[in-house]
Amino acid sequence: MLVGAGCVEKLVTTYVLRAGGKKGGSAVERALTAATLQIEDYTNFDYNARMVAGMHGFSFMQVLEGVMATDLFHKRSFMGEDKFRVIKCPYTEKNILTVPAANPDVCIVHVQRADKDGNAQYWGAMGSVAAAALASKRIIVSCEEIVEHDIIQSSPHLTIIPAYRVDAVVEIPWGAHPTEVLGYYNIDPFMYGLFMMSDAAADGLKSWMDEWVYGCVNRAAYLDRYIGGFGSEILDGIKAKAFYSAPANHGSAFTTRWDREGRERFMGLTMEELEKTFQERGKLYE
Amino acid sequence: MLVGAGCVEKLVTTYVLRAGGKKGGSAVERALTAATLQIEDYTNFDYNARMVAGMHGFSFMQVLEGVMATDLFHKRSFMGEDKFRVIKCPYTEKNILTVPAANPDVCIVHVQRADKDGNAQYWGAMGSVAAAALASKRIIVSCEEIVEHDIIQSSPHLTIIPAYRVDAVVEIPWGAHPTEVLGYYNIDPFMYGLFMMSDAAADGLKSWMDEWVYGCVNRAAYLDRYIGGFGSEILDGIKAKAFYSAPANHGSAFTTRWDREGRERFMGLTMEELEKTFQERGKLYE
Amino acid sequence: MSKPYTLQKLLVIAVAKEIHDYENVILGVGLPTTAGALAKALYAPHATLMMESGIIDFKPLLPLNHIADAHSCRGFSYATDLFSAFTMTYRGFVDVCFLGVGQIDKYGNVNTMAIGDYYKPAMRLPGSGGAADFISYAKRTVLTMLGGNFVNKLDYMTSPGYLKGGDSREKSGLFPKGTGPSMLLTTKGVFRFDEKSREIYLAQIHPRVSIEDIKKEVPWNLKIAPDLSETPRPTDEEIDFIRSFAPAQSAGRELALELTVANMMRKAKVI
Amino acid sequence: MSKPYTLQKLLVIAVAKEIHDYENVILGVGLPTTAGALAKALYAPHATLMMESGIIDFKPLLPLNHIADAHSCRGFSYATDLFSAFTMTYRGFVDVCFLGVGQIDKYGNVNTMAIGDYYKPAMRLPGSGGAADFISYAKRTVLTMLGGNFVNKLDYMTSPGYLKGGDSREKSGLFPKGTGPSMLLTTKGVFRFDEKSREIYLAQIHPRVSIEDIKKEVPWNLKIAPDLSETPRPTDEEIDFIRSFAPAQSAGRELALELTVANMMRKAKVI
Repeated sequence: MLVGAGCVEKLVTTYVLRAGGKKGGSAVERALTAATLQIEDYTNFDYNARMVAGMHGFSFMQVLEGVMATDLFHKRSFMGEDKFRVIKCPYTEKNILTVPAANPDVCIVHVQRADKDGNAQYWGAMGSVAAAALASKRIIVSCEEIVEHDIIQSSPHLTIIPAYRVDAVVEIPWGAHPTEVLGYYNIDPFMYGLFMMSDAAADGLKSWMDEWVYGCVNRAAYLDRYIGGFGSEILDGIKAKAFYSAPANHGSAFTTRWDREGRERFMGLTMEELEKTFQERGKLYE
Repeated sequence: MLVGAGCVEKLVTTYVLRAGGKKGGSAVERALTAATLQIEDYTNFDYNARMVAGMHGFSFMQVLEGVMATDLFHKRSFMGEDKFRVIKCPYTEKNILTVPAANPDVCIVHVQRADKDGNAQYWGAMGSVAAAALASKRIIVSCEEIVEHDIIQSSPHLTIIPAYRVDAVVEIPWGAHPTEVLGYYNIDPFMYGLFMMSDAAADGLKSWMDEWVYGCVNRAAYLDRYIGGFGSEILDGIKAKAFYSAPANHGSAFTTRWDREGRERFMGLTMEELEKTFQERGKLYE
Repeated sequence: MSKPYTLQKLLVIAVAKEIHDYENVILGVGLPTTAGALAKALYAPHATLMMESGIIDFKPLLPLNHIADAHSCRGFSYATDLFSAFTMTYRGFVDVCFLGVGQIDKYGNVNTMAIGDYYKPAMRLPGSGGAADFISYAKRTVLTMLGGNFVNKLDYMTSPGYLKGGDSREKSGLFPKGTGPSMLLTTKGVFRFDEKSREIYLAQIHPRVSIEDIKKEVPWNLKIAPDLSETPRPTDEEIDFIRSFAPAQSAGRELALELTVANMMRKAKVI
Repeated sequence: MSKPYTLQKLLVIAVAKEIHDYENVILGVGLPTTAGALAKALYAPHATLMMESGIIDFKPLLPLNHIADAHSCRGFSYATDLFSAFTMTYRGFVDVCFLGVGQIDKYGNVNTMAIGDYYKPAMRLPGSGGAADFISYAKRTVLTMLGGNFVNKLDYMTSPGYLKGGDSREKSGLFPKGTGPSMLLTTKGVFRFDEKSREIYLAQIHPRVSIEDIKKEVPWNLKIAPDLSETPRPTDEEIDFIRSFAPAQSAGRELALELTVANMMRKAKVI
């Protein structure tokens, strides 16, 4: 969509969605043919490895050497020598293929839920979501729901971005529509189909964007236009049913050093007895 | 305990627990003084990085270069040159400190729950648990509970080891005692205290092990001896209370391509109508 | 006599039979997912099905929309990330994976990048995605070519097959021993690779197809297995499973799209 | 006049005041955890408290038994692993961390490895743990030395302070600008580091302690701040919090152990 809108001069990619099969096309293909776009191709793993390097603050990451037999390694565009470099393993002497770190300027990520501080929880296919966000210099979290902090605290294994990394958090129900959010809604085959059909030709994509991107002042306007035009039945039909994860008990035996009788659990004394002992032993500063 | 039992000749470590403070001691200190043990020290991160490399099948991992200013880098024991090696970043030319991969022969890991296939779920402080297990050539999972497979399937974000990596799975309630398992029980300060006091001297540790390791034919015998000797009140007192994670909805809108009226969701036809269409279009092979 | 079936069903079954019980399997979207679901239901109940997006050990209930589609199953056993899904393949834990093909050469090298010049293509194909890394390290790779071509020289080599044939893949030092493509499925037949020369040959032929139909699509003198057989007729059980699991796939892409568009026109209040 | 207090409470408070609101803080076990809990309760409610084991953003309800003790809080915000906890520090996201000290030299370099020869030690100390990496990359490091010594030359350099003083840390090229130890707490006083020479000096002195008491433990001519002050008296609020949160710590290690053993003897049916 960004390529179609002319926002992109150079693209580093691993996969280009093609609408309409052989007879169709894509914004990327059109831009390449028109020479308005330069492209650099990696495998999914290689580009992910660039973000994993960036996420950890490393300057490079080792990747899988099989790619050295392919044109992914040999054919290079604007990245030139820095697309891949080969080093020697200091322990085994074998050739190690590497890629440079990537630290995107901004990552906008849509998740299931977050708290108002920005702790973002996501579940389902992890892919490279966490690496893409954490490698980025700024992170904007949009979510289906902003929930209370205690929901997050009880389920820390679902959190993929900690609050201190997040620059902004926004609650946008149906924020991924026409694509899907696990536990909230499925892909909307109708709207997604409309987009794919329009993407097959340049003027089709433009008119789709005029109506559904430029023509909507905000996300609420987009949804209003959708429901006004097509009714709410499709949306109702793709809402997720309940299938909840088996919870994990994060509980411990007690949450204070003092037992029910007010005695310290290790030493067996009440606070008064303890203070008295301190005084007897000359431990107290007046 | 392994060092105290004379099972270890060479130890790669990051942290040596010392019982009894300055006046106390440790099995490692005694073995070093007696020259029966060689030791190689890393930081927590460095040793973890060795297992992360092993987990991913890499031959080395880059680590944080600050250690180059310390004796961790300069003083080496049996690993010699291979403790740390320095390479140049192929992109930035800066010095990169590296450590070699570690792939332990066996990892025995105790977790909260697993299914009978070995999918192991663990929650709480992640530390280096997953890397230690996944880097290892063989993995033995012990767990507080073996649960039904559907419990695991509903909460895949708690799984740290997939079944296909696991060689054996064993259900052992109280399997971490006298240490703790989040959501099951706290540390047992009494038994842990006994162990720490005995560890401060060689003969103390030996008599503790004679009683609690060699003297117990299996884990049930250990627990029986404990309860027989000390009563069950301490164990009851350290059992975890309930504090369950907020569940994640893994549900979707539907789980079959056919709607309630028996029509295919995209094409709007029943199976009979569809087969008829196939026939009309000459698509069917008899 | 078993039930009538579509060609698409035959293709799914041919691929599904490449999945053996207890194997670890990386699926792709489309035909491989349906094949994986079929194998898990009928031939390989203990297979561990996986998607590179980190969905490990799932049972597909619906065809997946994309590699990260967790809506098409009811939970899964292990949520890992893309990085670990590939390094686990690198370490040799994946038995079989499935890749689509745009162009293929005599030795099973694959192009899924571009037709024509890479920098200014006549047609831009999807790219590598996970393909190049999976075919490098999975023990076996099953290739499916539903709309692509056999060529003497690839316009772009995306995914390494047997390189220049013979032992050239092994000798390159880049790939574990014994890895590489094990089969190619097209709409006309099933192809395999000679153990020694690593040249592709026709192993099975689908019903209603002649050897000549196939040969005229291959720009070299295609070798034919001496024991060439016809792709076996689906059983009722196989047909019923695919009918129910993937009705749109049974129809084939063009007919499914036609019927879907017609249905949407009926349903939408406005278009 | 506020309530009476123990020396241990004074120490906790001195450390807690190094945590500022909205900061990211790596805690250690013992005094730092109590200091972190106190700071979070009274001075720095928005601080993000973290353990290197990957417990990120927690509120301690009890003193922790070890760095991976998730029993001492009621959940936390983000479960990450040890690898990421350190690389996040490497990237500069940690404002302050806390390390214990066995030996310390004039420029804040620290030994926590061994007394005597490393290979055959008179006393084996814990080792590095997370120390060397945290002091390398956290913006500030607070050192606590409750049983250790000032020495002219460390028996082993585990954790890098200001190396040879002056700008030697910065010039080494190994550490981000502005990082390094910011303070040392002992049972007798609070020490800081000169902005230029990076030499340690006495900044605060605890009640009942004289400058001479401190000087005789330091084998060089220790510098004293011109504005040397006495460590401030705890407030009732601070005393009450520590009394309740960490009663054993308030007692000090030896007395707490004595009382605990006595209590266990009473409770156990057999020993």
